[in-house]
Amino acid sequence: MHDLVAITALGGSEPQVDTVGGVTCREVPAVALASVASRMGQEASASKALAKLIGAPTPDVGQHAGETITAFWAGPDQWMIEAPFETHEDLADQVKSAMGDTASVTEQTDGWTRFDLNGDQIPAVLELLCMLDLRKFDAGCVARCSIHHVGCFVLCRSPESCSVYGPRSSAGSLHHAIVAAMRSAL
Amino acid sequence: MRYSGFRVIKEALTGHKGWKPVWRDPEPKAHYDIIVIGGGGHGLATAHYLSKVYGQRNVAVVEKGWIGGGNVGRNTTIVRSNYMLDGNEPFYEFSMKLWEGLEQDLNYNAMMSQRGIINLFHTDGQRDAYIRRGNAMILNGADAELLDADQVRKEHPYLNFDDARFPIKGGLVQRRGGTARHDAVAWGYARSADTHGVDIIQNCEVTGLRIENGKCLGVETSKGFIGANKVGCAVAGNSGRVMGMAGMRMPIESHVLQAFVSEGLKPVLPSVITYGAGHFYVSQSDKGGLVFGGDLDGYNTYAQRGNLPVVEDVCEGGVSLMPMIGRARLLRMWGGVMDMSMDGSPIIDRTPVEGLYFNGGWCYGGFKATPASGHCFAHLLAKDEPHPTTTVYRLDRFRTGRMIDEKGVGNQPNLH
Amino acid sequence: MTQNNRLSGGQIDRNTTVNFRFDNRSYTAHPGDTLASALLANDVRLVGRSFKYHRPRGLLTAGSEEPNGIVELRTGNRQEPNTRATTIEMFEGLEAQSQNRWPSLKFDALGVNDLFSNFLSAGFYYKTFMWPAAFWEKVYEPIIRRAAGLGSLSMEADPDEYDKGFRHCDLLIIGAGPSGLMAALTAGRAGADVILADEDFQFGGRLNSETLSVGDQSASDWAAQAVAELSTMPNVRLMARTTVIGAFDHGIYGAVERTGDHLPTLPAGKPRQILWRIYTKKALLCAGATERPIAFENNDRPGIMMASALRTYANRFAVTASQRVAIFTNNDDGHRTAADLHAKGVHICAVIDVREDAPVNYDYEVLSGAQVVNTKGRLGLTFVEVALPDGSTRTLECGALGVSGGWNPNVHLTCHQRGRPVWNEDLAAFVPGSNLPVGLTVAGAANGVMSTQGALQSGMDGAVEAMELSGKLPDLPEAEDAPASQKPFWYVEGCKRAWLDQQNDVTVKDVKLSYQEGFRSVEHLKRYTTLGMATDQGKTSNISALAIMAEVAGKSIPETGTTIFRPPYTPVPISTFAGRMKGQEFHPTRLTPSHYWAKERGAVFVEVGNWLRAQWFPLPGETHWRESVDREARQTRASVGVCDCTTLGKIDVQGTDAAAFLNRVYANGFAKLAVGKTRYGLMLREDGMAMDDGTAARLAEDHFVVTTTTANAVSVYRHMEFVRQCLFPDMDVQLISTTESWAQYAVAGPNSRKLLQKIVDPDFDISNDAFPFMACGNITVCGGLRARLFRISFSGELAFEIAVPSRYGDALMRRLMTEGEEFDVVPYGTEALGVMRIEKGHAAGNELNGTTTALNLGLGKMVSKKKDSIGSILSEREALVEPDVLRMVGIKPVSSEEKITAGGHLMNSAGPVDAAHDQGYVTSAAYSPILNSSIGLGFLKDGANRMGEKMRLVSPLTDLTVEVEIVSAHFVDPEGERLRA
Amino acid sequence: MIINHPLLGPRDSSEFTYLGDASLIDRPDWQAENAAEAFYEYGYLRDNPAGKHQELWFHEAGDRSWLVVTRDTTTHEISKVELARDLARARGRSK
Repeated sequence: MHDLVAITALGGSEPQVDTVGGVTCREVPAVALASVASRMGQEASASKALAKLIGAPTPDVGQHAGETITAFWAGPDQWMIEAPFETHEDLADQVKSAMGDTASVTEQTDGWTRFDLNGDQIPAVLELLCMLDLRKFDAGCVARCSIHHVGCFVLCRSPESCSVYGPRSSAGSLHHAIVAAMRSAL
Repeated sequence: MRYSGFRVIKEALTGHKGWKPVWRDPEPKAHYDIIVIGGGGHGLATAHYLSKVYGQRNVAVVEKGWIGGGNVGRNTTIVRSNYMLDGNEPFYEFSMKLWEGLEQDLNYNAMMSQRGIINLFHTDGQRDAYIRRGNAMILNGADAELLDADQVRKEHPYLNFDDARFPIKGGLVQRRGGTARHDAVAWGYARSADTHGVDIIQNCEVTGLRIENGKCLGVETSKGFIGANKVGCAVAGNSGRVMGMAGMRMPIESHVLQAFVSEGLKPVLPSVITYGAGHFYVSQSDKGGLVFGGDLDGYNTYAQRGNLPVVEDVCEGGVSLMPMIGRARLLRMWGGVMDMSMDGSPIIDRTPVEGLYFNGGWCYGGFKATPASGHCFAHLLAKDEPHPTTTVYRLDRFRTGRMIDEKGVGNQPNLH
Repeated sequence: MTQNNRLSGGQIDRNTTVNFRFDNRSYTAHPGDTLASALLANDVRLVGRSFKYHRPRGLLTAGSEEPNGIVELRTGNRQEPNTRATTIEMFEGLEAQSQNRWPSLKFDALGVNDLFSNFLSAGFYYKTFMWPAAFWEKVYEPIIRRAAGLGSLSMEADPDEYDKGFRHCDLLIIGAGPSGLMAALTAGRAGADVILADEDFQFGGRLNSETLSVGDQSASDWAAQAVAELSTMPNVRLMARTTVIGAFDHGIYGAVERTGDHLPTLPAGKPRQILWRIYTKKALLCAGATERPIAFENNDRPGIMMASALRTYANRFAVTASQRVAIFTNNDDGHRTAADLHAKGVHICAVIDVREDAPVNYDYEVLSGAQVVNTKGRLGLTFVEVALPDGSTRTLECGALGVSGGWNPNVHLTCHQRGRPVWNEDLAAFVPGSNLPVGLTVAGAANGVMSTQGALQSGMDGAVEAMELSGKLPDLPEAEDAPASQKPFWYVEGCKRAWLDQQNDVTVKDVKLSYQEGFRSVEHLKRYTTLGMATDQGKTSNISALAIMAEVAGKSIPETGTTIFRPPYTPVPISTFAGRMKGQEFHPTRLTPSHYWAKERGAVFVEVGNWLRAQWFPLPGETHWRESVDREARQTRASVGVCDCTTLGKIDVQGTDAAAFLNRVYANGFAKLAVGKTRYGLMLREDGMAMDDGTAARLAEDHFVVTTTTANAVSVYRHMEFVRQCLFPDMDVQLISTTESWAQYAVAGPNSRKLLQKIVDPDFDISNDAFPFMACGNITVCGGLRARLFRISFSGELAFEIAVPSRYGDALMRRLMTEGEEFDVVPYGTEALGVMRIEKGHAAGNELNGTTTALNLGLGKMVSKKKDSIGSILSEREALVEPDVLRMVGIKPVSSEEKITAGGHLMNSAGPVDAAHDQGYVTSAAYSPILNSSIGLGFLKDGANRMGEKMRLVSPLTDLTVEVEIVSAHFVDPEGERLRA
Repeated sequence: MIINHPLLGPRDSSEFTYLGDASLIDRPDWQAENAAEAFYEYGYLRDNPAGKHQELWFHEAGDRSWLVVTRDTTTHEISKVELARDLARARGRSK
């Protein structure tokens, strides 16, 4: 086992947590990510392999699905795979072996930083951040969008819980935007 | 009628009864030596120089709406000659010199105000490019000054020096740059051209170009056919439409550029200021409004209006650069349609059709070019050869690879 | 001071008294007041000065159309110029100042302009100030500028926060008057997803200003009840204090919610205003109508107001502008004002009605067929002179005159996409035309339906139509449904100084002069006279001026033209459009994986796009940046240095056609690159100019990692997707950015391999034989961490780039520093990086400036002619391959004491120094600590054949001329022996 | 503006980056005899119509699809949105 110590995207040794008026924003570093893109002409078999990997039907446009290993739609015939970091640090290798030649797989774990929002007034926060139509953004939905000029994925996990993925290098700006919106809206 | 302070006083004392229309409202003749399509700044300036400098008296300007209603009436009024490339700087400096004598030439006060323009830079790379540009300006006989951050701060202490995401490192100044009262430029040229016998025909839309055997014989208009020996097209913004009538595809796209004015404020800005780290430039008008703008909306359009994302982008730049304008209110927004050319530089040239001449592709630099554009287009129309400062503004330069690309963004018009 | 002009009733909270100051005098008011109503309550009629003549100005209206009552609100860095007193919601401690006057509002020195007004006619400045020529700039203009403007800015940064947000709805209802409320009730009860927005702090619109009843309730009670019901509906969102400012493409509306303007101070973290982008399926404009004035001689004195405004002040705010009021009207509505005021105990001097058949009244005098021909009162109205039909005149003593010239529908938003309103002869007003923004319909007074009953019906119909509702509809309450009678009447014959645009001082006379001088198009009129250009955007003046122009021209109004409106509906603070994107938050900040470590080391950072990169790492005792940079470069070349190059774009290219794809994208060949090898790649734009350069490493047969420059990471990715999706859609290739995933460090210098060998796990042999120049591969470091290693060099030294997952980047950098101590390892920043790349003659951003070809860059041979690649054909155009095209060269001063300046131009050693003799320019310059000399890169005509030539480098801008020698761009190790070591 | 993405539904145009006329899909054959002239016209000449315009937009802040949008340049009305890849194939482009 190597002896290098990781830091979170916000630069801490522990994830940052902020709570404002009943909504909590939590930095989540403990997630491994890999992207999957079907090879030309292999879309069907890739989809099948992916479904098997996540133990659920391959998510459709704008959806996410899965249990321990989950997948969310990222583009035409492209998905992002999420799994716990502890157990899946080598997620890209695991996914590649599951997908075989049906798809291109790329490690994305540290390309992204994740903030989870929990609470009952998430829409009031999100409407200050991104242009998603929150009326139609139910559990299971995912969308890529821009938050204060930072390109993000937003996942709705339940009415009281969502995840925001942003590029790791912009974690500070993204975090600032989210917390400012929480203070403004709540 | 000659305008003067004396005249103003005399009229004031006699109930202003003596003022005459600034231009006549003639019916079109059957035939002219030269017809200029487009009663905007460039078309009217062309008519002025044709009649006054090049002795052409049988000239008409045809305008589909009211004169001065195109981009000369909807720009941010900036006059400057701070270009970098050999093709551009001599032409714009020629224009600057014409601006400097414009009021006397026209007997009309277009309120040319040489209060200076500063282009700010925020990185070493930008600084190097501005040094190259400033040197090119001086080598072409124009004026330029380089200021470091402290000097900028001294002249513009209200800029954001404390909390800037992209700190100001200095600026390139052209003291002779400034602004002019845009509508008055059109009116002054119209008045002078009219005085010299040019027919200015408003509400006369060109609906076709009569071309036979490769030669242009005149224009079909909403007021009937008007014959001409030569037809000059100066309709920037609509060049695609009008030249399309001659069956020509142009190296031009039409895009909208929005502009904004604030409510009137007591004087705050001493000069024109251009932000180097965002899309924002601004000056203050004689009436006190902050006149500002930024980038194109970015999509092809002929609609003289834009959308919110660009409004926001411009204001984000503005408040970042000068946070003290934040509580000033934006009063009005509007859009002008630009001829965006493939290298960001204009075209003044003959066309493959004999007797048909083209002036366009001004991107958003058309206003400051108005005098030189008119002068040089008049030269081309009168003498059938390009004015020395416009020999490079060729229509075929893209075929031969002689682009004049100040920004270096290539053949994508919305990036220029 | 007591509130002498308070009446009974009203919708103010009399139980609470608040204090405010105007022009440094203290007054009291009640919650529910506006600053305007509070001033009137305290008998303050004079509130400002006009723009040009500095005429005394009082309030004209009670709404956002106000041209006169504009003040500087608040103090210090929150000072807010040109704020309409009619829209300022009263709060405790409010402070306001009048503006555009000196030394005081009552005595304004520039009031002298008024005496010379005859000389200051429309457009006078175009005709004079030209002699002598130099005087305009030096004398005249400065005087004009000093007099310009209205309110003043504090010149301090705006301290408040602003938010921007997004809302979606099926139906946006703009305006919560009778039609808007009824539309909201109709759509809301049917379950539609509705947003109801109104600029006022209280919903109800004119219902709050009237004594009418709706159903069996008073109008304001009905409005309150409707609001109460709407607020219980989960599908309806009520947005008060929210002005819909613009109708943009495809049903997007801009709206400004003033969340904090009514508060004495903002709570921490809360915004002053929010800019909402409202995405709608349908929108219903229920914006009501604006009363228009009648022009007559001296119609601009404080106390002369719109009749409906007097009514609003009386009924809603329980205030009268004076105890003695006269009304001047051409329609029935003016009489309603008289009746309401009378009922509140205000003395009505007379109602002056231009109509012969004016309705009679027994409570006060009605002068039928009469006109106001003049007024008196320097700082406020004292007398009104009335011409009676029999030719006699009568003088009325009054402190306020209510004027009603009819109503203009508020069609503004219908024009925002350049739709033109149409003239309605019956109403004598413009109503919305047919070319409305898609999805927008209009109801109520905004659509020319002027009665209350009509507005309710119209609002309901509008909702039904927009939402395609069927089934049971709400019962419509009974309300006033009187036919509106009026006689079009724009101005009193013979008047001269009769104001149209009261803020900009445009009079009837100016309109006539404009016509006389040929400015006859409406647009010419506006531009020549400045009509409608003031802060009120001509809401009360444009139509009257147009009507007068029509009359002068002897044409009908439709023949004369229409005038359209542009966004925003009312002026919006620039800060509101900026939102949070200002100061440090203007753009997101991107931090490199070694950022926190670099900060600990005291690095100086520089903005590179949105990235912050370490520029250099000063050591104690170093006083000038050059000392640090020279040390970093020297030490790297002497031993080993480490630089964070994570910011370079990285794109994962996979698929069976990956190699074929890169072969198209790069000008040079990639098809035959071996697995485990890296190659330098030059990317051209289709126009043949160099777009970007970088490397592509082949990690597997079907897997490449492409690097881009930091600046072009986004545009190169977009370009590659264009090539993939639009040009070669059947290629099996997949792209994804991995820039952020990997912390990537350049480890450069003769000891770089030795340093890396200490951290690379022993399974991996990185000796020169096993891992030669341009090798690449997956490895592990520090006991098993997955990593990538590339043997590439930007500095020209033996060098590697090593990448680990970003979260370990910080730890890896620290490890490299500790393991490197024995080699005297040095971290270096972008400055030393730049020095070394110039020494090595590598082109970078300054050279890849978008106008340079591969040939210019000395890379012409890289452009393969044996394959199809982007840009190859157009790079061959005649002017791009002429013999004397610019070529990249090295430049050094003949005397090593001298300095090369980037941006300088190259001139022959003798001959003129001017643009015509320009030979080229310098793109990059640096001091080379290895060569002990300033050096530069640049482009020179026919440069490849001019090695050794002596030239002059001139920079007149920085007052510099230096004798230089043209040399190879490869100053250091031109044979490339070091990087292969 | 709102672009009705064929996969994602209505999205604000600010999420997209504009390129230009969809004729940029029709890249000429590099080996054709008149390749120089064809590439010049492809690179530089535009119909620039006042009316319906087929144009390329990239969903930069979205799914990274290139779209071909048919939009009226006088009214901004969008009548059709297609995946550029589909259109490119339909126009005969392959590898």
